[in-house]
Amino acid sequence: MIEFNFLIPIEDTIFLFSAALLLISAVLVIELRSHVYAAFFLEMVGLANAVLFALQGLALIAIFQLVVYVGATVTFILFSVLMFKEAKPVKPRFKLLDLLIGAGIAGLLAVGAFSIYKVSPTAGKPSLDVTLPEKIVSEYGLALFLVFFTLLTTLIEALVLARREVSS
Amino acid sequence: MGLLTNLVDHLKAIGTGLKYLIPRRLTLMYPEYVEKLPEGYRGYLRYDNEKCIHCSLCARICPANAIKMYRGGDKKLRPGINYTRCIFCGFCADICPTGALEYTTIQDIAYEKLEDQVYPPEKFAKGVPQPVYPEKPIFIIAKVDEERGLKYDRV
Amino acid sequence: MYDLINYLWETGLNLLFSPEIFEPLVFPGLIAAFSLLIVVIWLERKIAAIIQMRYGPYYISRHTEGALQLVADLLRFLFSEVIIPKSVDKIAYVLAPIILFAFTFLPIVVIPVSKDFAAIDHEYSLLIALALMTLYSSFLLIVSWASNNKFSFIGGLREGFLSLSYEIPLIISALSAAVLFDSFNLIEIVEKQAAMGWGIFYNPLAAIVFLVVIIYSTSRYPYEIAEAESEIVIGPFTEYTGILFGLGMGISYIKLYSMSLLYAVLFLGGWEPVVWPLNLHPVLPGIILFIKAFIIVAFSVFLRAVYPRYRIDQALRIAWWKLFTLAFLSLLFSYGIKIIEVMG
Amino acid sequence: MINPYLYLLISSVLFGIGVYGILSKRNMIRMLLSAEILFNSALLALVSFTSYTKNVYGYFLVFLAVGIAAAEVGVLVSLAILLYRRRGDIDVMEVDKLKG
Repeated sequence: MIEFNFLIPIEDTIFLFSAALLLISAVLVIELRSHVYAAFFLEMVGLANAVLFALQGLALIAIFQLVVYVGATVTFILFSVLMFKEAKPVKPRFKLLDLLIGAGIAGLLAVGAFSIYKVSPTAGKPSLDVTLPEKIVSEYGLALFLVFFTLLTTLIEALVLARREVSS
Repeated sequence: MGLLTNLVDHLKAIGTGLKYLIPRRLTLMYPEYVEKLPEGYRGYLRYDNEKCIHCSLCARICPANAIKMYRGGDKKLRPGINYTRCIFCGFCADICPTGALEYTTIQDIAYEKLEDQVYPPEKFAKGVPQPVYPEKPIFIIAKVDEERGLKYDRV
Repeated sequence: MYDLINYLWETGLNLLFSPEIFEPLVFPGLIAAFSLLIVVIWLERKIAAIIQMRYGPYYISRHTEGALQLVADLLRFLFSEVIIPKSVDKIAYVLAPIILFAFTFLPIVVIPVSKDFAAIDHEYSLLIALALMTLYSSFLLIVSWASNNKFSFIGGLREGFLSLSYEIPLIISALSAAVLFDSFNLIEIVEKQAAMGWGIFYNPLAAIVFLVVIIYSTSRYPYEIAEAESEIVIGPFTEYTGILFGLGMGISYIKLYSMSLLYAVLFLGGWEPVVWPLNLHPVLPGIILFIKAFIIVAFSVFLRAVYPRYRIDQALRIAWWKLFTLAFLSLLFSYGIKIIEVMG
Repeated sequence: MINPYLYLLISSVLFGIGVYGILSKRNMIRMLLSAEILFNSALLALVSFTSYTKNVYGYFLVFLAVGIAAAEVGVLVSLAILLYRRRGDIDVMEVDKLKG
């Protein structure tokens, strides 16, 4: 094994890259005309988000996000969107107000987060990642069961809804 | 228990596949090996100009309209054949009252152009076209075998 | 001057043989995968031909029964023109198969070759491999949509249906192996198997389910529904030509290869047993892993000659009723074994 | 080590984008996608807080959130499919005309 001495800080590069991917894909999700592309870029949002989770040291959450959210949920959305016809072109509305509202909320959140959050870099990775599986099974078994139950019931609900034939 | 019998069935299918994994090929490697066809095979037709009595029965019986009668220089009707239409049913050879039309066992002939396959009476009478092989082929005969179904023997 | 060359040579060699470079690029990564691709596609055609009493590929390199057929095919793919039809979505049409190929390839990087030789040695490496495998279907959907062709679209929708149903048994049966060996780390799982015995003997149910899911998800024969040749040409890759089509044809085989590697690690004892000539270098045990994976791959392609194709509703019913329940049962089975171990 | 505040900043910007999307679009699918962006931003904030405080409860919250979101998406998409089947259109401004 040899040690790599990177000239560029690798972690910062990954962070910048995935943050840029996240924000650009989010804008594309909203602004692209094609629904399929929008769903695809939602997948990119989920992917970049998972990378950001992993960067913060929460590998298990990142994997869970990748499997459940990106792998299953967004694929399901993409799959369903493929079945719709392409949207007919709508005439552009006046959207500056919405833009201002969005920007205002974002600013408020950022300022609020800044005031709550005492900016002091923490050192080291969280060590609780190792104990998590045991803790889930031992202490939060009921919650886990409830999540599975909810998932299953909503899945069945979704299937029933989608299967129902149009009566008229 | 349906699941268990299902599994057994799948295993049986895979076992059958494994059993056939020993090479016992039926395919003929064609240009190197050529099958010698048995008597009575309905291949390309041989036309005998001398025996023909110009009755045009062959053209009438032909179900694919492959045979057409041409009036030659001697004002007599003679058959010509179009092999793009011929279905090699052999009706013409069967109905021919004098045996001027006969089957041959030749069947593997390649043409460059579609027009080459039309045989007016003069060309038809010249004889059957012969197949061309890239090298000298090994002739073999197909035989029915009790175990394998089909077997090839060298001539 | 000589010193400089020597230094560069040594660092270069070190860099090449460091796991981070060697594993994705050479073995079991790109080069090994490509050579396996060439051998396996030839083997698939040859096995199907032999079972159906034919010859199969023969005329290119007659002395080796046409083993170089796929090299010739690959050359033809490389040099034939890539035609981009007018009606396709050009960016997605060109980029999606390439990205799909890259994503199909990624899980191999996580899979360790031996105890001291892994590109990524993470405590959740099994889960990372599974998570990367689940990304396959959405890119395939994009590929099928971008072609703007009836057949590729139907193929993509079929793959979507199948992927929603095979992912759950895949993850659960892999997790039951993780429960059995009490670890998510692939290296640790193999170490435990070296001590206890192979996973397939402890939990045959999970092994069977995982094997069926491998065949299911890489569209090998009884489940060759997404690229059913006789119904929808070649599924999502109908509109593709040239090297892009070559990529598309290889993708399912690469996926088969990566899943087979995972199967060998989880259930067939990975690179164990490490005998004499193999312990000289940490890469060498990978040969055993490769052989085990190759057997799985060869078995999967052999099924082409055995089975006809399921209809999509039959395949979905199998996935949701049988595989799903069997996967859950295998998870319970693993927990049972753990309980017996703790008690005894 | 990246300043943890950066993650929150990204999350806020993402939330703003999501709000803009949900306000400006009238297509149901597009609104659903915007809502998913909102969900992603909330998740990112939750994760960065968890990573900062190293509190194990944050983990469970994130797990539950991802799981429930997956379920919710299933229901919403099938509602959209149902709507599409009935009306041949997925414009939310037209839904109030739905009868029967």
